[in-house]
Amino acid sequence: MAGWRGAILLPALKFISCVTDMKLSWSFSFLIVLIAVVLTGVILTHAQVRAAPEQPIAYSHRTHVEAGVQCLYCHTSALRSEIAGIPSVQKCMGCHVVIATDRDAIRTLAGYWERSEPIPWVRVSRQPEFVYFNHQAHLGAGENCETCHGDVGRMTVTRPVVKMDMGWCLDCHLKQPEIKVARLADCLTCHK
Amino acid sequence: MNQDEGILNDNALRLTLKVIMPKTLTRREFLKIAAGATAATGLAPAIRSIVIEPFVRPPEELLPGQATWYASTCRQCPAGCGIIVRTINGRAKKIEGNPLHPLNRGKLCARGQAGLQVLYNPDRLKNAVRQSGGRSSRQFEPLYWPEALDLLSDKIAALSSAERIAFLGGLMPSHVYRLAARLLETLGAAPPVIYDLQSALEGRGAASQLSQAFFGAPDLPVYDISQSDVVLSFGANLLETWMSPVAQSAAYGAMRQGGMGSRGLFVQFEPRLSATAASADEWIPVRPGAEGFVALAIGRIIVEERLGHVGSHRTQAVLYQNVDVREMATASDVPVETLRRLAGAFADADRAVAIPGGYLAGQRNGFSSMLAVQALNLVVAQVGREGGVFLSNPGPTAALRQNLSVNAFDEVMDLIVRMKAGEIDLLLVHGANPMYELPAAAGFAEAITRVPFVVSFSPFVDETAVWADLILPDHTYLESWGYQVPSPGADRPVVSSQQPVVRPLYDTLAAADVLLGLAARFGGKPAEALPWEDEASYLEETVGELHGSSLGAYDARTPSGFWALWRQYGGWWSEKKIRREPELTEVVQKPLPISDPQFEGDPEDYPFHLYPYSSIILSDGRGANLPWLQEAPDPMTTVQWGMWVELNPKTASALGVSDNDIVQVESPHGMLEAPVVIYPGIRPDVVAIPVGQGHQDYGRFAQAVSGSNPLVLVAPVTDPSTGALAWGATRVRLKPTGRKQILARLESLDGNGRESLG
Amino acid sequence: MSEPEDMEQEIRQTTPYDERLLLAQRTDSEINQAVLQPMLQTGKGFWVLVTGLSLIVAWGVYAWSYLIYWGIGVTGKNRPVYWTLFITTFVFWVGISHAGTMISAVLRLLKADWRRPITRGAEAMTAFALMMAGLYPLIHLGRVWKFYWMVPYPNNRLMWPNFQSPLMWDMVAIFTYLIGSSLYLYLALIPDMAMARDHTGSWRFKLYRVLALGWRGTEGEWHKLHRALGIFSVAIIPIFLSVHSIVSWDFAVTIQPRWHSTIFAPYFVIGAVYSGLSALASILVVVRRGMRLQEFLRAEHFDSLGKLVMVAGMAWVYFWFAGFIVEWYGNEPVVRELIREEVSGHLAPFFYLQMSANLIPIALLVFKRVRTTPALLLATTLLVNVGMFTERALIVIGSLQRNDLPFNWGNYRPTWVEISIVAMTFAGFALLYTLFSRIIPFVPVWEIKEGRLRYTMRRIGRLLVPTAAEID
Amino acid sequence: MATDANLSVENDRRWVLVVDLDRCTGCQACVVACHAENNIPVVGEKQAAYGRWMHWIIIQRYWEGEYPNVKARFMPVMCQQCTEAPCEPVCPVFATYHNAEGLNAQIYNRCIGTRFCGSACPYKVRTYNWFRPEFPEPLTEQLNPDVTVRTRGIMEKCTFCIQRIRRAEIDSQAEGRILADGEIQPACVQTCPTSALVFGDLGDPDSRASQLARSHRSFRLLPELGTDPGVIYLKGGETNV
Repeated sequence: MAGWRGAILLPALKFISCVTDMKLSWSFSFLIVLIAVVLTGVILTHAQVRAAPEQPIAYSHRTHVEAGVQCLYCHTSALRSEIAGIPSVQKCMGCHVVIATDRDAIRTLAGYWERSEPIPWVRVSRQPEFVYFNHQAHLGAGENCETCHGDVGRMTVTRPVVKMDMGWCLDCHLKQPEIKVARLADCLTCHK
Repeated sequence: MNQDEGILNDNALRLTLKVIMPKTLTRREFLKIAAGATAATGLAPAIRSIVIEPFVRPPEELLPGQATWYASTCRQCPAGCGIIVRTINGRAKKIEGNPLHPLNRGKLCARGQAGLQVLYNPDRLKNAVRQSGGRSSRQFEPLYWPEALDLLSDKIAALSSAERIAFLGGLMPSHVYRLAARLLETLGAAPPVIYDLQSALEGRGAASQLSQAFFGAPDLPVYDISQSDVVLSFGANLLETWMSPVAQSAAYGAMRQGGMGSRGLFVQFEPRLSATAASADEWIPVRPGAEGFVALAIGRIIVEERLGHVGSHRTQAVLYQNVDVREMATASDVPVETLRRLAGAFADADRAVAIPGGYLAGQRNGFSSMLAVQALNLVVAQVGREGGVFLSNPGPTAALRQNLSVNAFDEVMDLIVRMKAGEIDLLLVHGANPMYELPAAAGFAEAITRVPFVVSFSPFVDETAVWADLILPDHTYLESWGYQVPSPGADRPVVSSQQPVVRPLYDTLAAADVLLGLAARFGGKPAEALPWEDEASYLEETVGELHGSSLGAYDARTPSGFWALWRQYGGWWSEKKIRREPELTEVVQKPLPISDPQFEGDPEDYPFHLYPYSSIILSDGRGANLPWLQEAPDPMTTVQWGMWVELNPKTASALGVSDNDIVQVESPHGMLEAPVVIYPGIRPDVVAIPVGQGHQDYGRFAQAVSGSNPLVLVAPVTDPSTGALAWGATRVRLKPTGRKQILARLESLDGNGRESLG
Repeated sequence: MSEPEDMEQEIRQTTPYDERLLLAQRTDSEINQAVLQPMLQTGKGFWVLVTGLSLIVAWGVYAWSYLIYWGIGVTGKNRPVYWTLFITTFVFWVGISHAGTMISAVLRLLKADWRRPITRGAEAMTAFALMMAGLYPLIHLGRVWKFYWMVPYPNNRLMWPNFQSPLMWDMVAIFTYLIGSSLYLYLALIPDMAMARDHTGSWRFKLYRVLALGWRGTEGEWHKLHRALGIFSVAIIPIFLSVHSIVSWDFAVTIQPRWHSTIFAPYFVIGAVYSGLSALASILVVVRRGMRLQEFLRAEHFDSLGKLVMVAGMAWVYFWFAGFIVEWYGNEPVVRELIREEVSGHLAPFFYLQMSANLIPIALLVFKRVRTTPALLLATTLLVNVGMFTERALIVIGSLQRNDLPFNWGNYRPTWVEISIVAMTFAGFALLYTLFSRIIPFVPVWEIKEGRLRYTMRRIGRLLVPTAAEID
Repeated sequence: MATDANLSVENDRRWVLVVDLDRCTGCQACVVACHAENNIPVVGEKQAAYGRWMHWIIIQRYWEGEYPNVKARFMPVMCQQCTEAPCEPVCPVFATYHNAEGLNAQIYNRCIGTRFCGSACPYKVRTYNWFRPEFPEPLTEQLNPDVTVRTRGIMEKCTFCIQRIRRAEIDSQAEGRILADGEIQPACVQTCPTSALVFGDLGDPDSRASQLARSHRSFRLLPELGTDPGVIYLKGGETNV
């Protein structure tokens, strides 16, 4: 047995020895290439949470939550629809006709209102369009907003806190009670 | 109503009742879907920054991301089925049948489903235009609506006399027709002339004249297939395009497996085995134009052999006194024993109905044939009975069904003559495409050049619009208001309502508003006759007439409440069946006329009969610009995106052609070339060509197809007794060209139609 | 050409062991030179060839990028013919790859001495053919940029490839075979690398030094090498058998008529050996001319190779017939239809081509003259591969055109994209082989010497007696 | 094609589609409805002629007999949602698999386009995106947001309108009631003018679908292959005098 193991190992050992006894640059370049390949692989497969996007109006969730505004006051349809919904300009103006009218941000807002233009908000948390996500179902199952959106109430600039990828979804789905899991682990539940 | 038709789409139902379309909306209130673009790229990596634009003022009934269903009426054919449209974020996404509507009970046909692509068609006109480079230059210069209206009103004002105005209408919404008629009347011009190919092919005009003669009322009768045990259909492709296909299909389904125990007998008499005949139990290839003879023979047999359980044979005998069965048999090419067999079955059935179809109306002896067929219902006493034939009861809707029956082809010809003679200075065209829909030989192409100013209301640049100086694009039907009294109706009074399910995509204007605008500009009498400030208010007032009727399926205290419910339900109808017994007129006490069919073209040079049939997919070509319909295969030939010539295998082999060989079809009036489809179900002496392809204009999808319009072959002859276009009365000859064109078909020709290899 | 004649003479005058001794009067250094010379001096023809092949490969690469950009639609595939030339060529290349192991491993174990000069050529062929075959599973993907989903690696989606799928078996089998056979090739190469290292300079020296792994030729090294080779020859044979069986299961596991057959595995394997050996023969003939290796690759090699091809051919015919007879008696409607198409329908030309191209060579190879005349042998063996390619095309493309519902039948026309890509792999194979022949001693020198050692002349009394010694 | 009653129900629920051939008139309403509901691309004449059309449901038409005694029969064929689906085991990446409700699922974004399933399917009901789908503006507006728009290189097929099933289930959960029979209607079923199509749960013996499935007229396509399809056909009849 020793013999054949030797036969396999011998070439390997010889290889290493010859790498070492040669000019180091050669072996270094070899190693560097190797490392580079591995790193790029890692980076490509494991992207990071995106940074906070630039918004047309410097809106702060923090200010509003501290002022005691509930999530559902603005994102009304979260309980009844798959989309949580972004408040209409009308809704914003509902308060800001009187509140903080002198601030720049509010002036911009008023501008949109007067021109009766929609505000081009940039999406913060999103799913690719081959994914079916339903707020109603998740809130119905007793999840709360923070679970996915983080403590938005503390954010002056709203940014995504988790990378909403499939692993992250499954993480929670698989923790559910036995009877539910069969359903929650079915691809068709989330992929449309 | 048997159980399975009873299954309604609860979801749809709930939503229909929940939702009202706000009457007036401003552009900004609608959500722009930037995501639409990303959706189109499909499975795109989600690294683009997506902009979401919320409402400025949200319409109260709208829940973001949730479907909102609006009820309206399908305008893809004259039937007038009720539809509900699924809209999300202000965009129409899907059309479905209105489950409450008595006519179609939630069902819809292929053309109805494809309606979305009328709305979202990439080739729509985006605003009013005038042809800067002169007619048919296809150079369009946008106009602001006020300009456009001024231009038109000035034109009218400048006319020497109002008689010089002609209004050519096609598949028009009733209210537009009424407003147009009113306006023209006050101006002192002739009322609109209505012609559309679909109606011509299904013989609407002739059918209503038949009712007039037979029942003393112009309304189209309802043939109660669902309850019937024996259905004899004479050239009526009632499961495809004839009259009210969806309602009739539903009835057919009930007749087949309605759970009434008996599976009805369905016999189809026509020279070509249509999809309807494919569903029939028996297809009897009658010699073209001889369908009436079959009916006469059957009637004669019934009365002389005293078949069936109706004692009225003596009284009926008069109808058939000069009918000779043997003669008829030879003339119609149907063996006598077949006639006997069917006569027996027809007479013995408790409930039986004979249906005079569109192909009959397309013959020069059309009226007498139809009369003969209708008479059969009388002989077996099925008139006004369940499972027989009856007129639907107008109830309170009578007022709304102001005569919008299509005009006879003769009257169209008169108009053409006047145009040629230069007696017309202004031609307005709405909902019609005469350049395409009229037989080329009718000479409309020449006539239109003699008219100094032509205005089209078409939302698309169709063959006629190309010849218009001014195009005032109407909204498509999903963007516009209206109502329609379905004709033929259902077993109860029905009016379908039409409302915008999305706000207009482009800067188009409702034809009704154009008319009202004109009236306002003229002031005086016209303005008094058309006092409404817009289309909606006119409609609200008009349909208000129905408010308070005790029959209604719903009840509202206030007129505005009625107006709301009217839109939620998608119309007004009585909640229970009401029929009316038609009184019979003199015609049917005299011997029935026997007139031989005549054909254009000498049998020696033109050995074949031309049968231009309206395809279930494209109907009269109105659907040719909808990709979904072009892609959908023809049920019988499974051909997509194409136009072809159907030949009996014998004929083909005699001619030495096979599938995909291009042949030349020539009539005394014209010539076309098209690839052959070997068609086992057609008489050897008949050549069938589907209508609908061969558009020169009408958008990229219509023009993509290499086909031609069979109407270039059709002789502009009429049935003298109705003046209807005898589109089936032309003879043709065939010549192989030696060239080939591979048709796109689902079916593999190698498989040659076998179901299994076992 | 005068060649055949003198070969004939050789054959006539040499008895088995005389010819084994033919190299006896050569010194080792002479042999080394004879092998190294052709490698060192490259003529104009070589460069012309290389450029030509590279151009074809480049064009093929363009075609592939075009395919990736526009989608599979640019090929002639349609519904129901979802698999066409790509899979055909894939099967073909995997088939070709079977000769190498067949020759070196099997014959090594059988101690068939005539194998010695041709083993390396064969092993190289295996490696390169597999590389070409390995491209197709990628090329035929609709979304090749997602190919890594077929690789079993832990990921946060908790998704693994479906190991039920024959395509996964393919992946595993092919990569195992590729790794195995390249190691096998490399092991046998080490002593020759050392030899080359000692006889060359400049960059070749550097290269060979790395590749030779500091081989010194000690008794221990030789011992281990032989053991290793021994183990490998045994280990690789099951792989060699499994690979094409698995490829055949791509088809056999479906219920597509004509694919759904139990005999496919052995049938494909034997077909692979048939085409592989033929390919090897063709290549050897060409290389022998190109590199003037007449001295090493001699008539008896081609003779025995020819015999092998003939036998493989006969076996193939047997399996083909066995399969056919089952289809015939099974008399399944669709299969009947397919047979009709082949005998008299639109597949007939291909059917008759493949039949004649596969049967005629067997008859020809019966004649020693054919086996030993390079030109004739080349023609015959090429014919075999034409036949085998057509046969695969008929199985893959032909069968898919018909199925249980006649309504769904279809036909197929290849497009320039498919043809270019197929051409790319053929050119790529030739290119690799050509370059290889300039860098690696095409003839395994040490094996020759070893073979020579086994037979020496000893003087016993008056006469010289050939003696044989057992080495490994 | 003989009648076979052994319809399997693995879990307590299995969605099936009953097709009454006696009602089907080949009107193509289902075909267009399916296009509208499922964002199926339109391929145009050239591609269609080469067998690359993408209908999820097609109505096969078969001729019988010779003129004048010729008959034509219609046979709607869509994904048969087999329990023993030949397409499932061959997919190397689980893009197609069988779910607990007896659906033969197709996960578009997982598909890498080997087309192995297409070759394996005996009914040839799977269609492939040969090119990028084209929706000239503003036809993009008609796209159903509940269904992914597939890009090139992806296999697709009838899903029994999974988006409608999913929505109905979520709605019923939200309203705390059990799904009623006939509440879920795939686009084709919803529109079929003659009600030839009936969708329902085979697990529920009282559902209309399973009642019809038990009818003496019922048969399934290519039963000899043992795929146990979830689409049940009811033979057409004939009335003679």
